[in-house]
Amino acid sequence: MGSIRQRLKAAQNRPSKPARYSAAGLLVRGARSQEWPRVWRSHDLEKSYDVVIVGGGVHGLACAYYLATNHGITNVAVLEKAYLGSGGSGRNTAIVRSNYLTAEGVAFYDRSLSLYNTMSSDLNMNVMFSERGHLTLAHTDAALRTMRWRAEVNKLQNIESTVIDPSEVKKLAPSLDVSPNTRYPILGALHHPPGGTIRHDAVVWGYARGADHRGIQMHQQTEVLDIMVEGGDGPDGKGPGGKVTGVRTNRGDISTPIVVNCTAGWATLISDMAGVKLPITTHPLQAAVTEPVKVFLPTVVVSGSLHVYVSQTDRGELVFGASVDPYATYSMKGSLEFTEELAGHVLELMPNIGRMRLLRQWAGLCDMTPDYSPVMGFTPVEGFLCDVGWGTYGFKAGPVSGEQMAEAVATQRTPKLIEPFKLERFEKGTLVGEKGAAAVGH
Amino acid sequence: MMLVPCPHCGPRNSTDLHYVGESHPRPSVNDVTAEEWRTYLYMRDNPAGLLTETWYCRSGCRQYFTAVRNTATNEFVNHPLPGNRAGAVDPSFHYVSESKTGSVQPTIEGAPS
Amino acid sequence: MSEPATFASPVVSIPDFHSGMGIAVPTLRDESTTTKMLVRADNDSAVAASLGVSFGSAILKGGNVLVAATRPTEWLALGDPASVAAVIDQLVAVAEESGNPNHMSTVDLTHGRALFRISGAAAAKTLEKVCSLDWADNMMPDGAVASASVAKVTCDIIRNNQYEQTSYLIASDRSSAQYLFDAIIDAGAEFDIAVV
Amino acid sequence: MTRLPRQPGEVIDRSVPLRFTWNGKATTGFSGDTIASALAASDTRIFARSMKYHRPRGLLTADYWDPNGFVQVGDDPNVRSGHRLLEAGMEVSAQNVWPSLDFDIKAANGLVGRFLTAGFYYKTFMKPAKLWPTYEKVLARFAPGGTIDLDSPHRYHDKRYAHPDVVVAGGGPAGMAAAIAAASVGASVMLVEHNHHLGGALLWGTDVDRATGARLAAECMTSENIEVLLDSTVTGRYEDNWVAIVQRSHPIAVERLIKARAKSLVVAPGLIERPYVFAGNDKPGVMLSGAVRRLVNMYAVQPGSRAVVFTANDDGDQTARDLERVGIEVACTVDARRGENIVAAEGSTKSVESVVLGDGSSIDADLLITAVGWTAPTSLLNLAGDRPAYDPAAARFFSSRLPDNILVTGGLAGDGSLDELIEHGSATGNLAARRALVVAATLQKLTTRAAPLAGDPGEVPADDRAPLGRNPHPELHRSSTHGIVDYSEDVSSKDLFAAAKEGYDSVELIKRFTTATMGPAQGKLETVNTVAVLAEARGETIADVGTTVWRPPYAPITLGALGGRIFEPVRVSTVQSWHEAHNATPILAGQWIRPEHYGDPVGEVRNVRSGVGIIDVTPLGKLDLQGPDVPKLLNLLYTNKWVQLPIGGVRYGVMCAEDGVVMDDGVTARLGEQHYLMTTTSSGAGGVWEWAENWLQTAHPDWRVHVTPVTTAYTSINVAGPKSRELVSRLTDIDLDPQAFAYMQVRTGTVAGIDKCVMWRIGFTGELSYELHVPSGFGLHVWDTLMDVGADLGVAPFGLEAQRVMRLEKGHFIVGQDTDGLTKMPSVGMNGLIKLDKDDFSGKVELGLALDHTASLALPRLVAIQTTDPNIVPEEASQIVRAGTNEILGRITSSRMSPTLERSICLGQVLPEAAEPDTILTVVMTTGERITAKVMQHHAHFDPEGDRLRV
Repeated sequence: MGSIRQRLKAAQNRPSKPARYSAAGLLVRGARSQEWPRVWRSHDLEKSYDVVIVGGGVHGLACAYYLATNHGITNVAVLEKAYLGSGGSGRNTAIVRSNYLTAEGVAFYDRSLSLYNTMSSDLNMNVMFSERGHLTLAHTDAALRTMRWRAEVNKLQNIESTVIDPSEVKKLAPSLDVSPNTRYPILGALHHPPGGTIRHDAVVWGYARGADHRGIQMHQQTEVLDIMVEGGDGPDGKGPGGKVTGVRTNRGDISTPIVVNCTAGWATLISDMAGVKLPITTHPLQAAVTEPVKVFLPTVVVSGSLHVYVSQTDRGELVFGASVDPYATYSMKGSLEFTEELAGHVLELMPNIGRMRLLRQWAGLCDMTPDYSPVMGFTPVEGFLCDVGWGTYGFKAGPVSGEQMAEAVATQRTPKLIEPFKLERFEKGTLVGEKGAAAVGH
Repeated sequence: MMLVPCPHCGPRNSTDLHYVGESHPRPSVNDVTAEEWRTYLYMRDNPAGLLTETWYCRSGCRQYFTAVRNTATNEFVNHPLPGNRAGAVDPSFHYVSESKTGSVQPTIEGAPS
Repeated sequence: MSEPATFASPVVSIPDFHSGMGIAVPTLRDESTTTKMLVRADNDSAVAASLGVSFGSAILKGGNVLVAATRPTEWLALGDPASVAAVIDQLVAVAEESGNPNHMSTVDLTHGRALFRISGAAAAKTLEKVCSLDWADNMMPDGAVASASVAKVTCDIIRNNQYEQTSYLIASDRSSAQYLFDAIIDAGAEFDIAVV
Repeated sequence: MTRLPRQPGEVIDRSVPLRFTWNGKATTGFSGDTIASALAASDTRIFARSMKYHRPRGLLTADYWDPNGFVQVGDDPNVRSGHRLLEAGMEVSAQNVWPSLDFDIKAANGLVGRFLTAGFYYKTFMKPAKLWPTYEKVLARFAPGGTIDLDSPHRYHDKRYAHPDVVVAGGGPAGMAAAIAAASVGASVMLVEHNHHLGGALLWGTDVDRATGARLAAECMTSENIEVLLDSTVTGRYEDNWVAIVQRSHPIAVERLIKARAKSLVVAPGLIERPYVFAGNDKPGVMLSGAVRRLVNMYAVQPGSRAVVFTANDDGDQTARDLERVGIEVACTVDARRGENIVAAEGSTKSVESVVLGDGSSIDADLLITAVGWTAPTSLLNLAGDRPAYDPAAARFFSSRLPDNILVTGGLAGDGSLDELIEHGSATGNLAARRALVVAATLQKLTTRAAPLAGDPGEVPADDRAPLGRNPHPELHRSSTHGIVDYSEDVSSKDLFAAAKEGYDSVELIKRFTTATMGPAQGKLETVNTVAVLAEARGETIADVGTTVWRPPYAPITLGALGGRIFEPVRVSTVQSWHEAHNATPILAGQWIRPEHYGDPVGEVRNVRSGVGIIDVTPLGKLDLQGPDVPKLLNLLYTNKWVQLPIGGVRYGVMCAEDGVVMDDGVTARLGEQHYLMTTTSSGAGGVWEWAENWLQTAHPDWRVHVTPVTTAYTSINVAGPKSRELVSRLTDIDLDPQAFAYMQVRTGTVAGIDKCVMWRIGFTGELSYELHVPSGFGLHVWDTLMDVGADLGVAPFGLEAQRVMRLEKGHFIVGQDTDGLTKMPSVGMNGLIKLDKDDFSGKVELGLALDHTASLALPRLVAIQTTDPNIVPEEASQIVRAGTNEILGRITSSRMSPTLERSICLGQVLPEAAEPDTILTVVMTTGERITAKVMQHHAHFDPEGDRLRV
């Protein structure tokens, strides 16, 4: 451990002079027809790094960014097999909130939300955080009870979260049918004013730009083929008891003492390379968007019973999501039945928008765990850390996960905020209770 | 919509079935350690390749069966067997899914092919 | 005491609608009062052999009992009470004779299932609006038995032509019967479905 | 523009004029017109304004994909005016204009366009942070698109399934030939044409083209094996050729979704003409050759008076000939094949006035037509995993790898004369059919219920088609000037250059950063030019850059069509009609509709406690279990022991999942030597059945047990209250003497004249009660009889709410309410029911670990709780905290005012430290107020000894 920490401390910091984004900058450059500098640079792969982060999505990039900003560790490579943000980071429905069910969950996501709140100025990139409020509808007494449970837990942690009645729901989202005679009557909702949406790609680019300015290298089109581990119990010296020595990629080998796995749906494929078993299965999560119409839905609406969530972008498109596909697969082909169920359920909620047209559907891969909570921190292989198991919550947790994982890497200790999410909990049988609220999704 | 080869009904739409998940032999409950038991309960192989898994033909014959599917292509590679027995990969398995006849591998766009 | 008890059908309301009653018009009939006896036995048992029909097919037994193999190890016998009872008695005798009566059991589902009959040239066209099965003659020939979702209710379906006319029997859980009846009528409205 | 004299290929019916309004102004068109052609014929030149700069826009393609042709029709937003047929009385208006089409305030954006580069919003509006919501509202004003009318009725939509041998996507010459060829070898074919007529490009072609098209179309329409679907689109091709077809014109539904399991899919959508990028390319009057030929030949509309034609292919040449034929002056034909070029369209913002050519000369014209090549709409192929490859010689993409069940023909496959295209289509249809018949035979062979297959399905036929050639075509994407690349999104080639230089230099990144190709046409017009400009910026070729992935649907589909007729099954008991007639307040419980109460739940409780009440508990899950090994199964499913249950006995049990979490509970009765009846919770009925089958089929296939769900075979009626014995005794032959029929026993017999009833003595309510399970066909009769014969006893129905109150008085937990997804069995206070000395049962290992002293200490406990102030009822889910802090110790899971005890009663989950009897708890009310409450000795608030049950 000592050697790792010393190396991390000795990490060089290579600041660069970034061009600040601002209205004035737009005017000046516009007037002079001057170009903006590259948002991030490309590099040759070096022989060794202090830290290698696998996965160039929000989690990996945030981890890199906070390693540099909070801990001065910059000899870091982020390896991305496609382009930055090509996985779940660019495929999610960009909803953020902190109204979780468990105290652990609330504390964690609240930190994430506060990082999102100041992100535009922190990263000097407008991530267009739209704090438009978040409604989780209840169609049954049981769901209403769960909403109240969440609200009460939230209130005790000073999170704005209240259960409201159908007439208040109608005021916040006039397009919803709150009449009592529908198949799924809206009996009330959990209202979470701080929740909202954000421009997911901007979060990716903002972290990448910030990391680049601080000397961290992002390598796109760089696929990890193997992780070198010595001294472990398993075949080839991998597995528990082993120690990470390097990474093999399609662009060459790298030696490194620390590998952080931030690969969401591909998490087990990467952890298999180190000989670490995970309680994760990969399921696609599909989403869809309609053609734009003039804005009529001012808030985020979620219905757990109907497995749907919807928000309207500033461009006027409705963005929809649902629950993960029923069977494990790495295929992201998407399905017709997803759009059928989705449309049927949306029309139960908003019967008057049948004329809107679905424009595009897509899928991302989710890393589902048995308790709908992540697997974070150290593993039985020294130097191999995980930030995975996010399921459908990964985007919301991006900033705080990066921050906490960076702290874990830098201090070689598990930060308190992620203590409940350690891999060991599965062996001990102490699962996190977020499962209680899992049925209500986003 | 994927066609799933039910050993009793024949090919069925995947929405007719319920996916149970990865098949693992259940340890003997009387001499298992906590660690072994929880590995059985929670840990998964989750390969991007051949996966032995259990399905339940919910809208059809209501039978459980064990199939082997390539999770990268969603191709079934043998005639599933009833119950929890898994058959070996059968190269002569003649099935109607297209992945059998084409060599289409899923990739993420923008990734090196 | 109230009125003498009569079997109450699960279909309590028949929607008021106009029907053209043309020759190609599909017809829907509520046959829920039919006696429905479920027989369970191993596939390799003497009972199964005596039933003479395996999963996916139906045959007529004893002249007027339709025996449909609705699942591996499961058969549904449909008919009038006496005829069904006769068939069951005969099976019980076969089971006892085989020396392994434990291999057979029966459950009376007369009250547990609704039974509809949809007939006519456009019956399949109506059903393809509510069910994903392939209704082509080679895929669902006369005597074929399938289980499938019909308007999201899992049903046993038997192709059982009558008078050389295409006809299907649909058995569902009793509690969903009214919903299912309405859903089929709505699907068939396009073809002027008639309730008979 | 005005209407030309009658054209030989026109599809309008001049004898049927149709009146409609355009922005409120009365206008007229003809039957057969599209909205766009009718508007164009009535001199409309500006159809819309662009999204960002609000520049006036006119028709570009005059078809479905026209990015400038979006209009609002009544309450229908984003209608494709180039596609939608005109109807009498339509109220058509322009979208995205304020205050009007001709005078648009937001057009001022155009003046500051140089500052509003793509993605500008990422770089500004950050400070002051407080103002971002205001900025956001302003940005939202620029949202394009029409308006949703929230009072618009929900229209009738429909769906159907289909199982054709061959689906042909596209009714042009190759598609029609494919359909005819497939049908001729006996395949069933669905021919799907996006437009309103079969024929594709032949419709606006030469006399020979039209004659050939008409002949093929007639053959398709009359073939018995071909179902022709017009104004319909194959919107997606999903796994195993699950093909989605949207039928836009259908007599019974606004839109109908067809889900077809195609054995072969023939993809023949033709090609989509591509715009050219140059300065002024979005001025009204700049049109693609296809637009002009459609307008002139199909709709007899004069698109301008003096034209410049920039052509790189036969279509451009033919356009010039068409114009000359109808007397429109062609001022100049600029031929790209001779190296000629155009560099700018000049004029006012509202119209082209002149065209600047590559040599610097300028020609006056009000119409500039470009014919620079095509985009191959490979969307359906992408969905099958294809990665189209770019052929620079032909200047377009071609498919590279496809599964056998997809075949490509027509322009997507290559070029050729009309005869060659038809021949290729024919060969494709034939191959598709032969392959389909192999798949059909395979399906038939594999499907158990199907007719036996004579012979073997055979091998999938190899592709024996002679391939189409590829005509050389110049690569024309951008001139030397910058212009619009994505019309819908207002993205220019300059924006793309800037974005690429800034580092958004892969096709996916540039798409995300600039939003190019993200608009309603989803790249049909824009993708190739976007890729070309990016390649240029990177100094690479189009092949190097590659293309973006087309995502479904191929064309947008309404939510109504996707939702279809919504199937939401509901379940009711036989007694439901009685409940409705007696003013029961319904409650939805899963699929079940049940009576919550009949007006006075408190009165209902009192009536049961003091007299007798009846409740319809039909949804209670019931499983018939038969066979010699039933006790083994019960031992496995429940945590307690079942081997010695006598005939006539009833026992309670809890089921746990393998992780020890409580999943269901209920009672099981032994009716006979090998015959048992199990009850489950209402919501657990399906799950427990599948759980039992799972164990039997996968773990113990040798056990002889038959499980049959009989939930609705019985109408279940619980008769509860001190007078229940009196009531039931009046209509049964079963001996109700407490010695003969004790608590937790079962009997079968006659009730109200109905044979084969099952009756057991249990007591969820805590009162003497008999639960009757009556064959459902007679359920209403028995219910009526109970009400009749019990009138003098004061019998009254009670609903779910009264039952909930009474079970809470008795401290019975409800799975899923008082337990949650992590509640292991030791938490519910029933450790006595966990029998670890059994050989095996579900959850045994985890429960063994949980019962271990240290582990069990950490588990929360379910306890009965009473508030200090008996009049305060904390809401369910109120939190229990450590006094003076916000540290959560537990929560109230159930609470009610008890009419029997006349005080508030609760159940709650608390940590072990707060679970001891008499512990004083702090409960946080939902108002924030903190109250105190006490942990009780027993779960039961009322009659903890159960004396009332056993009388």
